[in-house]
Amino acid sequence: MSAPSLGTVWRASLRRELTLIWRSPADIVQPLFFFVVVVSLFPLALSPKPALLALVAPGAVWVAALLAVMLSLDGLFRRDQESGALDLLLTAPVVSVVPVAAKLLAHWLLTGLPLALIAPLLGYMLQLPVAVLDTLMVSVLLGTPTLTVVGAIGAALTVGLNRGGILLAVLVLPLYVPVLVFGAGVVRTALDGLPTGGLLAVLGAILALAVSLGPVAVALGLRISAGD
Amino acid sequence: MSAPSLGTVWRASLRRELTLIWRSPADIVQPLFFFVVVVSLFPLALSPKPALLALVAPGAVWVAALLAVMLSLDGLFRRDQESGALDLLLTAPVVSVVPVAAKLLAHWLLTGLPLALIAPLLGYMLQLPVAVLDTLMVSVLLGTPTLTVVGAIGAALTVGLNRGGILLAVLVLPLYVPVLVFGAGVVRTALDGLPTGGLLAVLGAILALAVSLGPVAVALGLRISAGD
Amino acid sequence: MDAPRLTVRQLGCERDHRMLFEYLDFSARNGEIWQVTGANGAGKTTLLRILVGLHGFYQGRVEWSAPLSPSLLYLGHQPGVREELTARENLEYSRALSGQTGDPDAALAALDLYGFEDVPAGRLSAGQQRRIALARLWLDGKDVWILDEPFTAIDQHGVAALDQRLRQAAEQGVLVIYTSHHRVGDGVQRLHLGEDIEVAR
Amino acid sequence: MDAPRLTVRQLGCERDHRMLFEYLDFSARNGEIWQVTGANGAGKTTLLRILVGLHGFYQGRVEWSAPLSPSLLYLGHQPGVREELTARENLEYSRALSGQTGDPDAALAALDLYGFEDVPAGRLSAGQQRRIALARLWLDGKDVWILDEPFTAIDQHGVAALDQRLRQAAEQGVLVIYTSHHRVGDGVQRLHLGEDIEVAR
Amino acid sequence: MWKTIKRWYHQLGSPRYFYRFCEAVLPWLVPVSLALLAVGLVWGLVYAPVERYQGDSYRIIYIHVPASSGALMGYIAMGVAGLVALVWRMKMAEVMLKALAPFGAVLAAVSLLTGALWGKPTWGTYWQWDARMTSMLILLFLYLGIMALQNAIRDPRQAARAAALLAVVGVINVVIVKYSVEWLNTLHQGATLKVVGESSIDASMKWPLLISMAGLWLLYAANVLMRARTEVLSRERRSGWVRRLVRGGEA
Ligand code: HEM
Ligand SMILES: Nc1ncnc2c1ncn2[C@@H]1O[C@H](COP(=O)(O)OP(=O)(O)OP(=O)(O)O)[C@@H](O)[C@H]1O
Ligand SMILES: Nc1ncnc2c1ncn2[C@@H]1O[C@H](COP(=O)(O)OP(=O)(O)OP(=O)(O)O)[C@@H](O)[C@H]1O
Ligand SMILES: [Mg+2]
Ligand SMILES: [Mg+2]
Repeated sequence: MSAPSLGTVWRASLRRELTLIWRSPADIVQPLFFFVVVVSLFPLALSPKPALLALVAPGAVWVAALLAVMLSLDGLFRRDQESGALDLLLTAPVVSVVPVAAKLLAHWLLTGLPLALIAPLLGYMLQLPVAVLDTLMVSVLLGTPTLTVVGAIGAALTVGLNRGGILLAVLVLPLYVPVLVFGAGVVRTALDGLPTGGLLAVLGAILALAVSLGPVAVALGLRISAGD
Repeated sequence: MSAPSLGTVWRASLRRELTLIWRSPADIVQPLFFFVVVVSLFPLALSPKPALLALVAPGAVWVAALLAVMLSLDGLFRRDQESGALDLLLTAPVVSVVPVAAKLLAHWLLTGLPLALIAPLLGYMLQLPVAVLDTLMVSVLLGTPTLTVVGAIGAALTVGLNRGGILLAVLVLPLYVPVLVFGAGVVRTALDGLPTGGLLAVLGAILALAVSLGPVAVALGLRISAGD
Repeated sequence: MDAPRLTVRQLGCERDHRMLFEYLDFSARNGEIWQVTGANGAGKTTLLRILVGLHGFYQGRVEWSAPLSPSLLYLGHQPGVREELTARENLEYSRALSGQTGDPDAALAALDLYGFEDVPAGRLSAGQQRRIALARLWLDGKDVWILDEPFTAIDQHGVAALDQRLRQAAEQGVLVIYTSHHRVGDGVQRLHLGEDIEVAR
Repeated sequence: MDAPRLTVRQLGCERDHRMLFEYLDFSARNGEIWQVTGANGAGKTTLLRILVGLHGFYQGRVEWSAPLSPSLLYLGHQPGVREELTARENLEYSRALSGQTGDPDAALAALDLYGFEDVPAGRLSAGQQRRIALARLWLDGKDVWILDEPFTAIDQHGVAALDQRLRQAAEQGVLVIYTSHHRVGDGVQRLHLGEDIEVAR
Repeated sequence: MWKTIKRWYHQLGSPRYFYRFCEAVLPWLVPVSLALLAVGLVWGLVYAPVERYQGDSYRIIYIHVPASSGALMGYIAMGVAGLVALVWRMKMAEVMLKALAPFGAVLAAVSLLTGALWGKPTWGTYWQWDARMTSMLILLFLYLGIMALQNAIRDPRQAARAAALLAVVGVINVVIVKYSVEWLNTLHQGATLKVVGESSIDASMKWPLLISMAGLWLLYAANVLMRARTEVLSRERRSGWVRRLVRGGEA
């Protein structure tokens, strides 16, 4: 009988996901807010001495971004699962990778991207020299999609279990290590005045890997959670 | 008709809460694991230079402890609310502060206390001098009860809302600032070789305030969430 | 006849911008059984929560002739049973919290849970879990029972036993107020919320 | 008579260390209506999820004569309606995802949702939300309908309309399989799970 | 005196009376506040003398100080309203609490922004983790938290009570924060601030400051009353007086 074209499904899914996030703006604002708050905790916990802060800044911004993305993913599939929309997606006559990818893209556009855009401001507040702020932004820009995709695998696997975010955290944080190492590493290298091209390339390669294989893994995770 | 004595309620509540946490050991292990993972992210995100690490260590351990406690609180009342046990508690013929306080104590004993016990180990891994490790432990020991109580207020207010942990984080993290400042401040002061008695006293005073007023606020928050 | 234990005057409640009920007036005495009926979403649960003091956003007056909380046995929509605890642990906790008296094991046995006392509730069926909560009705020391859908998930045999227990308690002077979609029995007062349409089930 | 669309052989499923059903055998043809019955927890939902491929842990064989997914219209226990989206947005998304054809507005109108198309579903009543999901039955392009409790939360008038729609579809060659606690109608095949006890409601 | 306060308390506690009070006050409160603000700002930004050490950049003070103090006062007012709402279950306190948050958050943001802009010429950086700045940042977070909580809870009365509890806890927290960051993070650039110490400020600079401060506070008050009025109407829309009002009658 009738099966839709991939293009139709992609467009319809993307429109839906963007509308959904748009309708509950708290979902965009809260991760951003969390990011800002966690970054601001560091100067309070360390000393506010500019020289020390600048050294810590790349790590602090990156750890905070990572936690913000991870926490925002906790609810990525929850409401779809509770409302039964997830079953709809999994029984549809298209590979579920397409709507899943649309979901991931929408999520990144409305949470990861804002994080990247605000990262330079936070870097500045942490006394990073202005010259490395663009590197910071680029690194977050290249890193957050990977965080989204990898975290979404964890979210997919834990969607049926109402354990709160901490199980997700335990699953996902170890997987975030490579992004963290290279992401913060790029900024540190820039701070030292060294060329960052190579490291950015690695970050890009990880991104490519995550973006190409990740959605398949997420879709598979959702199937497994549904009971297959 | 019949109302129970406060002592009976206190003992029955404490036994129940401890049994509950004991039966699902994941609730104890996960915050601890999260704590360890987040602390280990720092050497990866910063550079592993011992001198820098030691400077960052007090802040890193404290920020991680704070996040671990906060995330573990997300589910503090959730299952009681979903199962209806919370309504039982709120309609009981004793002030609900008593069972609430038992709950908070049990939670701290099985999450906050383990964090404090493991903190010196993590401090050592972050190259803190051995001489300040005891100060680190004492500061976490004095700080975590406050984190539990203050965070529980947020958890009580958000218990009915299935927004995931990020709303809780947004509410609670700003309230955690004083504990963070003094907690990490104590360790920094010890690192500088200065006397820490005054700061520890302040931490203790905050603790006293939180422990005396906190449970009342938590109970009130639960009432509000129930619809009163 | 003695004074009413509960007097409700001009009670109205709005939720989600919808008036659930308005100008509700009734009074109930010890020894009476009241069944609250109404369609899904009519506000039965909300009414019970107002009566026990869990829901505070309403207009009008709810008056209990004596302080409610020492007399109250409230069973909400959710049974209040934690899956991690055994049947006995659950019952003993709620017994301690509410200050009831009586033998938990006997109460559990009365509900056909003999032999299941030490099984974690999560491993029991939905009906058995509700029975753990209902076992409180077989303990002593409370004379106002407010029960939200006590018959849900209970099989026919259990429904009969429960019905008999409610009548027996009323004879001993307990005021029983419960919600249910079941037919209203003899000697039970009916309080209907919403338009009076007979809904097929 | 043509070959069966669905053949189930020796199907068994265990959940939570309990055998829900075992040695289930039946075959269903296009144009037939099947109602799955059974007590709460008997495994009705689980059976439907096995049939549509959402639940993979079972023994035995489930065979569809042609690939299922392009023909399948599945409606789960939860209606799959997101509260943040309007009725039309919800329907249009599920239409695009499943590749159905037909006019969403007409379908919504057939379910008395005319005038509610642009209201976020969260502001509609439970019954109206389920109607949004049911509106998919008034779109075209699917000939295997698997519906979990389609009559829940629907009022008498709606139940009649839905029943008629199912019969009309079957006449046009659709295979309909649904679960329900309602009485089994004429010309509907019954598949009962669990012991055959009549449960009072 | 006490009697008058008590009468006011009870009258303003009644939504209908409160609505009439708003109707009476707002028509002049808005223009007066705007006029004061305009006078203060024009005087301060254009006519007041140039500051000896900082040149023209100091003129930001005419926005910065009113905004900063407004944000602080607003939060304290929220805490008071929260306490009243929790202890005496006064409906109007809940309404006020909700109305106080948005403008307060804006003022906190303005304070941070103007402070940052001012910091560049004076301290050479837009941002320092100075005690005042840090506590204002946290104040902004607290404002946003309260708004987020109010947003997340569907029932307006429940939302208000939850926010009330959070506001009360927050006020205690603000006090400790202020104290704690001052104690431990003393980077405060005392010298620059002393330029306008208690009495050393010149009258020609002080008056425009006071005027714009009064203007901004009154504007805040007007904003709160407007928001509260809308909220009262929405909460009381079933009552007789609102129905009459909608039909074009008197409140
Ligand atoms: C983002 C950074 C800043 C924040 C958050 C901030 C915040 C505040 C606050 C809360 C007040 C107290 C208002 C009151 O007590 O009524 C204040 C007053 C004041 N600020 Fe700032 N400030 C910042 C930056 C600056 C800078 C860079 C300067 C100039 C060098 C400055 C100069 C003043 C002065 C002169 C006062 C009034 C003096 C007084 O009342 O003590 N501020 N500011
Ligand atoms: N948590 C809530 N927040 C806001 N509104 C609610 C909430 N719970 C219920 N409502 C609203 O109150 C109405 C009445 O709900 P209530 O639970 O009292 O109904 P009920 O008569 O007990 O229904 P049922 O027969 O399904 O148990 C619902 O229709 C819904 O609109
Ligand atoms: N998510 C789950 N995980 C583990 N076991 C489950 C799960 N859901 C259901 N079960 C088990 O499977 C059994 C059958 O559940 P199912 O939902 O299929 O019943 P049903 O016949 O649809 O009941 P109902 O009439 O209530 O819809 C349940 O009794 C339960 O023991
Ligand atoms: Mg109900
Ligand atoms: Mg089912």
